[in-house]
Amino acid sequence: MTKASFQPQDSEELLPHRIVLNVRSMPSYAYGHRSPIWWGTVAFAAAEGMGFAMAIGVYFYLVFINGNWPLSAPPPDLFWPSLFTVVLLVSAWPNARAKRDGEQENLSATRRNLVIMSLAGIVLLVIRIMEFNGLHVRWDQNAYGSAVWLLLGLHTLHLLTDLGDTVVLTVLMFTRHGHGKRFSDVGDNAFYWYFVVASWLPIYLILYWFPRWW
Amino acid sequence: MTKAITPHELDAVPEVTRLATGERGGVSGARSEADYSPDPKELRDDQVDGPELTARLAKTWGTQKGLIGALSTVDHKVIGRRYIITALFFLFLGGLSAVAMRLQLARPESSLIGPDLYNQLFTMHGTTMMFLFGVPIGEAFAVYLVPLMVGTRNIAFPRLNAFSYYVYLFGGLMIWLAFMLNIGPDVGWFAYVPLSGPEFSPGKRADIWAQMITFTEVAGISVAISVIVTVFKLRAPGMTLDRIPLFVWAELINSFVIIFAMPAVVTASALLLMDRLVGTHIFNPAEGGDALLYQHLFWFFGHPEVYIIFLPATGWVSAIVVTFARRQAFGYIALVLSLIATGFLSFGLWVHHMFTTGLPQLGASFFTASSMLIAIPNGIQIFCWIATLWDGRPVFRTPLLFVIGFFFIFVAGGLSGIMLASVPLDAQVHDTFFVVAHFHYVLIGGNVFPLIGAIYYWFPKFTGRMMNERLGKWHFGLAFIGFNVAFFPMHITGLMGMPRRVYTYLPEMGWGNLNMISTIGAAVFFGSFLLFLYNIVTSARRGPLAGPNPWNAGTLEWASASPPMPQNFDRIPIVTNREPLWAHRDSLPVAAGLSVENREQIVSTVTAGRADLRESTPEPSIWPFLSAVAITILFVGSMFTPWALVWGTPPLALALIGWFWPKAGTEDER
Amino acid sequence: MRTLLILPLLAFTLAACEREDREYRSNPVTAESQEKIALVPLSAGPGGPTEQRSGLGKEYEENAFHISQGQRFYVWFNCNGCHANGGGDSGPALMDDRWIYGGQIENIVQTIREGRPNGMPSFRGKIPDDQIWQIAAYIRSMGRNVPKPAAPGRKDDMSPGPAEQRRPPGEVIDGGQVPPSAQMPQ
Amino acid sequence: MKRAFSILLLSLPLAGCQGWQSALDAQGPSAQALAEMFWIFVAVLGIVWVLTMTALLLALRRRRPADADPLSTDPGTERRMTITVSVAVALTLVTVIALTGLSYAAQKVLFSHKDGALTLLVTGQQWWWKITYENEQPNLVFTTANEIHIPVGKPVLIKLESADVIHSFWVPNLTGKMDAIPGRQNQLQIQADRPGIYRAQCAEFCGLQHAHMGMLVVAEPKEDFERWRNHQVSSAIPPNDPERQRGMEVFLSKPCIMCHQVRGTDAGGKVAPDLTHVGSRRYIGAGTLETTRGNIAAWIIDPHGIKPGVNMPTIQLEPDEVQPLASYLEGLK
Repeated sequence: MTKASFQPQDSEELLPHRIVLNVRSMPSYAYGHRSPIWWGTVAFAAAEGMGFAMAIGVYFYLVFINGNWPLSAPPPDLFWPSLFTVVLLVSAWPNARAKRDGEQENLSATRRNLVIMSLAGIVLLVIRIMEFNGLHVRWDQNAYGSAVWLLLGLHTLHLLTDLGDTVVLTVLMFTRHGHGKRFSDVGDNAFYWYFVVASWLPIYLILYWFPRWW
Repeated sequence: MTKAITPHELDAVPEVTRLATGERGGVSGARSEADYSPDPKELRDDQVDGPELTARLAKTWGTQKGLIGALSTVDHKVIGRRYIITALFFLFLGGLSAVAMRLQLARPESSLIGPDLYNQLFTMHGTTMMFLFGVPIGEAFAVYLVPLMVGTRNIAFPRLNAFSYYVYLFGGLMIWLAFMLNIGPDVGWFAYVPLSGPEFSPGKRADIWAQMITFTEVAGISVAISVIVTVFKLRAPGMTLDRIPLFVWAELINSFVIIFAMPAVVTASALLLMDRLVGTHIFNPAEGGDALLYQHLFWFFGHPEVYIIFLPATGWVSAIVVTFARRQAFGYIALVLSLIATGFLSFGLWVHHMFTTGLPQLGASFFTASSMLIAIPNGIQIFCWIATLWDGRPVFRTPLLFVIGFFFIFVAGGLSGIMLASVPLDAQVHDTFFVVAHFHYVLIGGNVFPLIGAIYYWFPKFTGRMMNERLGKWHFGLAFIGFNVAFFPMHITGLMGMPRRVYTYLPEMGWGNLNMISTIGAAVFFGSFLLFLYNIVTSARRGPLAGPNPWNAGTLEWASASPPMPQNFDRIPIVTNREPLWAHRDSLPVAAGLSVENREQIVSTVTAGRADLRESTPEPSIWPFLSAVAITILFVGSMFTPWALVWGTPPLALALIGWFWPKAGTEDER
Repeated sequence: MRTLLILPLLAFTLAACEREDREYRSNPVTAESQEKIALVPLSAGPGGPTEQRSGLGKEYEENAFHISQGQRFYVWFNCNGCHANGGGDSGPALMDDRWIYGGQIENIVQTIREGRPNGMPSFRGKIPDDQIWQIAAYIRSMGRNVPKPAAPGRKDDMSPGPAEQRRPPGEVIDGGQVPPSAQMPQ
Repeated sequence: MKRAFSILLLSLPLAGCQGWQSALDAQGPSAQALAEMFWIFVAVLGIVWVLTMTALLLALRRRRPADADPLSTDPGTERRMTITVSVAVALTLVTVIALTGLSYAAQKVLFSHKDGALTLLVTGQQWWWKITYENEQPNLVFTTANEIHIPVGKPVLIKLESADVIHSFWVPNLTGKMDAIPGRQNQLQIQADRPGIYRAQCAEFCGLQHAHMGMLVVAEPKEDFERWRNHQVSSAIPPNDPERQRGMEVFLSKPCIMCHQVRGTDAGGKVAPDLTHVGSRRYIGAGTLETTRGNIAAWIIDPHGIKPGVNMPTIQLEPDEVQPLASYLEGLK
């Protein structure tokens, strides 16, 4: 019952050290899954992906409850969202280059790629505004409208976040901070953009094609 | 103090050997060689030793003095300590509200507390216990202990971690401040629509509840991600997957459950806010919405939530059982697998909270089966712990007493849970005091008892002083008796027909005596916590000094000083066994070569735990705090006008840019 | 440090908003409120008409619970039978800024209590005084003449348009035209 | 004191078996099945608990020598413990499967609806129950509140709807509960085997007065039930004594008529309980007060003192109006 029964180490001091490994020569950063930040980005993408899954779940639950769909509104226009999808898919190419050039620590190419990505984000944002105009339903009209605005709004939020991230990173790359670990950040930003692209594709089908097929 | 390495020890850590001999995995590319060669002027920990090394590292890793310094700190121990104290503070507030409710229910038709206040009280009680205590306390212990246990110097993403603490704190303060201003939510911790919807909950009360969810969700997910990455990437070299302490496993799986469960509740609360504030119709049946959708979303989170509260407790129990049984854990693999199974299964049970909503019977039956099935992984854990104790030499100190209390209470609660899993039985006892009794057995038995054990256990690590053992035993006795006297009779009041969430009942119902007993028990239970508080305060000041490892435990946190220095370890330990301190009794194998002047720590590979990088971790910064302030303004503002999303964003964006903007010469994080 | 925390808390509590009170037991219990108000801001002589307000109006129209109860009673007592959702039908609109008999809450209370020519019945003795005040407070919220945080959100019903809380704050112009629809007895 | 306490504790398990709102005092076939199943679960799970705790207590003996290395394990012990734990897990699995099977069987019996002798539409409202007896003959359809009469031995189908928020219909003595959810209709079948008065209470939190949202289910022989029904269908009998006539005048001249209906008079409000036969009901205020003249008067004078937040307003009455009004209402048998 007393401390004695623990075979105490008696000493109030820490164990002495015995060096068995020297990490002096290890690199101070890396790319992809070797870097903690990559795992952080993946985890955030997982949580946000779960958010998307929930929102999509809500949409289909409402379809299931109502039977007829869309509720008292014509299906949304196709032109702008399709344009959006095309631009978004095309943007995957400069994105891939941004990641590659970043890993090769090519500063000028990375700068160019980031500027392109920022512009692409802004163009997409403009198209997105047109997209909202062509929904033919307001969020406060009925549950269908609410679900549509929910999904589109959620994706726009991610678009905005990544655009902000890209712009800040672009600015950084043009300052004296454009070296070393920044290149790793470019890679993570590119990864996040893939998430924005990947999460859009199901939403595009659900919002614009599903009501036509249903 | 440093000793040369022997070939024998190298065999024990083959991965380390390979690293030490210069093998390097990963991408090869056009990276400049300059990154590999360290700055020759920089002082490294293979150049200094002893007290000088300790002092220099402490200076590098320390928290600055003053208010700004305190708000800028990124030390996981400082943040973790605040997290734990804040969560315990909310536990106390939740307990106070419970005592108020028990006083009201002690007699039939009591006019002590009216229905309006009572509804606010039970909402605050549930919300506080679940969101402001239950989830955060597990994460708080993870923030403090996981980096120590995996043998690193700071949590991954320490600024995110600091940010999450402030968000959590502000969210909790917001809802309690609102309660004091008579804007406390009064719709229950579940806030079912339509009662919490725009038509039946006028004013801001339900908005406060829903927005508090947003706060805790942001905080909860942020910590969960930090913990996951800490466990994945910051483990001490040599800590392979099967050498991870059970506590760390529990926190890891808990963090995964949080990441996948929390988005559901934030979806529910965000949709509720949208319905309430901008007029969407998601939950409005007249316009194509549905009230039950809310329940699906809420319980898709709400059931995993129970395990979010319970999983960290399994970690506490495992740690305490192993240390006090003086034997390594029996069935380590089985314990880890059953933790994982619990995590997965917890997502397949949510409908058992909705058995009385008239869902199709076939679907309901499926959830009966899955709900009963979760008894299996939990059973495995219980049996493995008992087996560990069986073959051990139990030392009956307060932590172990509370764990024994946990067995008695939690198993009873788990078994009454099996009754609730049955659709027909649930139809009788659902939403009665039987359920109240059940989940208090599960949650207090499954979380609070292990928690108190954990506090007695780790208190010397946190403060450097032991807690009073005599008071601890009194505390256990009072808590155990008080708890059972308070909650056992509720099984019977429930079966006698007393529904939950009633502020009073008629004298002719015959529930008076049982309720009076419950109230007396609740008072005793609450009293035991006052004793606990007294013990904490006096022990923290005058308790006997504890050495680094007062319990002679086996895991790495006991290899640091009590309380730990800011750098945790002077050199990063190398792990060759699940219980490193039991395996290395005379000296600790360590890795050297990290900077003494910069905040460097070792990044290792995910499965093999092989040292891979020496990455620097962020310096203290005020920006996470400012970002938390900005996001609080945005969240609170958006309850009053959607335009807050517009004018609230620039300050937040500025704060975030300040956060991520690199300081000259040092590196940062996401 | 601790006092620093307590002080703002105390200040907050003292300034606690009345907006969220749920005053279901009107006090004094049975008396009819006495308010002296004018229909239009015109009077013989300088200085405008003499008015006497009890302050009860503010208590009702700034309180979310009262407004919400008013919304309930508005339907229960069939106000929507003539005034629809506030847009007016056989009775005049209630959500615009024109108020024939005055648009302050005291005017509306009086209108409900006394009735008005061309179809508005008197509800004196039919609706208890505090419920009249609640209904009047709700009617004030239709043109968003009440604070936004107290105004109701959407109902769990067919949606006629943006809910009261989302309407732009309105003005009150006393002395309007009786709409053609209300001129002839229905 | 101590003894009184232990007696109380001992009497606890027994107390649950009786009561007019008790799940264990089963008065109908499905409540009976549920109660039996409950006791089976209690027995099985109780044994599991006792066994586990015994194992725990036995495990607390010190078997390891004081100087043993905590990392050392004895292969023999290890193997025996593995076998024991595996057996325990297997037994748990068997228990769980058995209980699941039992649960399915009971579920099938419970939710297979027989043809009902009677169909009721019960609408939950904040905070009372509106009850409509449906019938193919329109003259047998009527609406009442907070008190259901059913014929003994006959299954009765209850359709559940809600007028505002979610409520839950629960008569523990007869069967399990079912929610009333806005925008949906749920169904439930109840049956009483013995005549008696069983209390029901809303079981889903529904706002301020969730605690006072009760209802009575009166099970009576078929003849009594028929008599009751034929009376409920009829309009209120006009009062013939002067005091009650005065009460009726008061009733009709006061706000009462805005919400309440008394068939056969001008009072036609539909948003509050139908009072046509309120005097024949055992309780007023949704199971809150027994129907006596004094209670009716108290309820009218200060409803918020009894049921704070109820939608019944406090109305302006002269002192000499209260008594006649209460008499009038009490007389509405």
